[in-house]
Amino acid sequence: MSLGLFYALVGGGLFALGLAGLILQPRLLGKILAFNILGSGAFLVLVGLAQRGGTPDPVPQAMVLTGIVVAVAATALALALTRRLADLSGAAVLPEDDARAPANPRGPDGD
Amino acid sequence: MNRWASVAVALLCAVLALALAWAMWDLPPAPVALPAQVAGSLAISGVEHPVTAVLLNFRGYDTLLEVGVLLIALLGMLAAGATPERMTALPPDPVLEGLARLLAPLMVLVAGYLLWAGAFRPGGAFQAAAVLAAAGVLLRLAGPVTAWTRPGRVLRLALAAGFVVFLAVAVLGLAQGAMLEYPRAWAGSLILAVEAGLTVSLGLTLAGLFLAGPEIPRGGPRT
Amino acid sequence: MAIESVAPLPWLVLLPLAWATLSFLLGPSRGAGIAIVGLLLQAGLVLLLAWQLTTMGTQHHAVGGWGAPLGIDLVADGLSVVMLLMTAAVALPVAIYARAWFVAKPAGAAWFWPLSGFLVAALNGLFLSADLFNIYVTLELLGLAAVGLTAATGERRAVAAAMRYLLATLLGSGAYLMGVALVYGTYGSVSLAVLGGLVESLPVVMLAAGLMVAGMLLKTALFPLHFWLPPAHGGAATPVSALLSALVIKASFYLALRLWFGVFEPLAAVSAAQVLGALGAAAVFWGSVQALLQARLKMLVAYSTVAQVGYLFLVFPLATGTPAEAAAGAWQGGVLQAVAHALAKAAMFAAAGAMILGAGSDRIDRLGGVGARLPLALFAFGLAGIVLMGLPPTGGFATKWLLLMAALETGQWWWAAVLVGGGLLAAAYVFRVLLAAFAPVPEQGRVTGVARSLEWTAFALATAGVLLGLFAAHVVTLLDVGA
Amino acid sequence: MSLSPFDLLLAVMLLLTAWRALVAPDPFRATVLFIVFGLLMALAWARLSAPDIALAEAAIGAGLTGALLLDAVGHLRAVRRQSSPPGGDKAREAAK
Repeated sequence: MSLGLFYALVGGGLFALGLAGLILQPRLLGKILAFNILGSGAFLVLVGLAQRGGTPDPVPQAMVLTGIVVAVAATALALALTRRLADLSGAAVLPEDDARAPANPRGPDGD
Repeated sequence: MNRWASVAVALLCAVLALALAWAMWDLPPAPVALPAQVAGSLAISGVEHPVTAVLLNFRGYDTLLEVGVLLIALLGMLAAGATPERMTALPPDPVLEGLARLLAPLMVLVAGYLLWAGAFRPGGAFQAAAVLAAAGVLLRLAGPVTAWTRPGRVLRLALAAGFVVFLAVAVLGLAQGAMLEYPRAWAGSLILAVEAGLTVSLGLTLAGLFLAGPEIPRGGPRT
Repeated sequence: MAIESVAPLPWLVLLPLAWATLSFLLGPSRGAGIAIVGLLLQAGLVLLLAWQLTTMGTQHHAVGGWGAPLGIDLVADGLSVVMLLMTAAVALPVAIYARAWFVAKPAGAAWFWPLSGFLVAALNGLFLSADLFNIYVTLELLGLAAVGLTAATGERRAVAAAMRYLLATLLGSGAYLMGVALVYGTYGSVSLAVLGGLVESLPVVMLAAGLMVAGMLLKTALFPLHFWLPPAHGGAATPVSALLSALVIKASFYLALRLWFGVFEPLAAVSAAQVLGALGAAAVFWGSVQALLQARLKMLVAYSTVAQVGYLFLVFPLATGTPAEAAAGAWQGGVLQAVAHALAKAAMFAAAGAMILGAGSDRIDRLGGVGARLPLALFAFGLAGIVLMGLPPTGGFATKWLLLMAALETGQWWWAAVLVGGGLLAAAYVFRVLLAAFAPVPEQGRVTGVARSLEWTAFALATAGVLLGLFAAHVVTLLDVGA
Repeated sequence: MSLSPFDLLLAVMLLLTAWRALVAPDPFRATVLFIVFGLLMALAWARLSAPDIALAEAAIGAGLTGALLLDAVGHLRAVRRQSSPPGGDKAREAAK
């Protein structure tokens, strides 16, 4: 097995792990970590699979650099919203019972 | 979510991981070989380092939009609003402050080096900006820099400068025939100009992601 | 400069980026004027592009002069241009509306203009891009701008809605990115043009297509992945609600359509298309019933979006593996539905905002007296409702007619039942609002007047939704360019 | 470059830290584990002959994201301490 393919497989595992975390983690901070792990998994697949033949490929490498910056931007926004939510409601989970989301078929605000 | 639903989700994710592994196993070589094309056009790209060439020339358009993503993340944070009355300077910490005052200029120097090195070896605007941002975060933690909710005119200009330079270069390219098309002779200098602008603005924006929040709690609850 | 030398494709991205940056430099709450000027210019550019398309066919622009697969290509075919027209037609009136809205209700005004400029740039960029990774970047730009706008009022409800929206949109683009990674690994390119000749039915490509389409379903809020939409669209400032419901969800729908009937066509399975159609049908009924049950006006309108998204997905069973003529009709009907809903829903949110402002409450049972005091806003709401019901001669009728014909031609009568039933339910929730608004003023309440431009822009958008029915043939002709 | 025992170890560590960061009950611990994960990712990038990404991952992925996360954890703790007295306005609002 080539080095590239090996890390691509690890990336697949991280992606699945992040996906499970994003859905199952009730805490917002946990969801944000899970999103970052999911993203790292996709990045590893992008570079690893492209380099499975052994030659470094600058194109996916540049794409991952772009992706890392996008991920940190999204993380910062998510954390700012989490803090704002905690300031307003005193809790770092989504209000009402939809911390169980995203399987919850009904939005909140049914009042 | 109840226990069974959680187990089902976990199982489905495990199946996904296995499916990914199975699908990636034993693929034939890709029919398009971009590394060769990158190498072929590297000489006329204006830089010697292939990743920088892709990032700022071949796929510079991605990078332009990505700088936009950073800027709107900051705008979104400002828009969601940090409660203004929390916006005070941190109590000074003499040890940390001394360290920060020593380290910050050093970090700016490192950022400059990374920026310059990016043209021919690993490094470039993003790495340099990250180091600049780290300096900003350090200064924030140490006390001298205060958090901000509403950036003033000068700060706004500095935040947008990199994006404005990049946009201007994109428009300039239209005169050559295509958006972001660099004139051959000027490609190297234009890319360096874009990168310099980006380093300052991205560094500030990345630091801003940190500074735009409410103040950092230190030592128990505040009023 | 001669008009032929203006290249609309790059300017459609650069122009909104420029006014967004400019309004950011001007400072908080500034920039309405340049935004409106920018959107006017944008409308001109799109019309120019539409003209170029009808006379010269599909338009290309190789960014950086490199050309795919090394560089990124912008391509405008019929579908892209119809989406661009939709964006311009909605964004300009909403900008005029927003300018008056934020005078009356400043909450969320501070960074509205730069954020919406980036939002429009992301939409245009997405509709024009012919590169899977570049599309990922535009998706993130769009998603984060939309989330920032949602959270901008700073209220607990809005911030919670924005957070849920952010997680959904990040999960959607994460799945999409994984798909891009698999595609690049398999073929060594992310250019749609290059991939078009290469894609075949490999397990890895099936997985990539599944992840990308699933990500787009989440972003389009197709039932049962719609949980994030009603609080976000119902809780944001009203001009933002209009932009989100009319345009942002259409971007991911467009991408699903582009992928399914474009590069991934060799793998499109009839069974998967039937599942999408079934989810669409469920969305129509679930969303409509929820809309009927809502106590708040904006939540009703938001649930109506959940229902209307359902119709969009009827395209998949009607145009996958069906005879070419029926498939073409279904495809046209689906795209027209995206446009008709964009105009009508922007009108409906705009009208609802004016009515809420006048009544001083967003509870439907407190709307009494609105009919007498704000007749134009209520009329706009009713007109938009008629478009959503699909009555002739509106744009809604044209889309339902095309979809209905396709359903009957392909012998899939059950989708026809969804179209008719959904129309009746839409009528029910629209009449519920109209009845409430014609009720007398409640004891303590009184309805105040609102800025005229709030009512007029709502009316203009609703009228455009009606007129779309009369000009449907032109839109369909445009849509066929390069298809 | 071919697969070495180091790669196997790195892969196991990556998956393990990611897993532990996701299941850790304490947010601070989860964040520290995530920063370790980011540094391990930087090593993986170096192994994949991607020094640019390794630099960016260490500086941005682990460094800046880590700082942001730690900052948020501290803030959330302070908020919880502030709103913990029973019957506080915020607690009541949250329970609504």
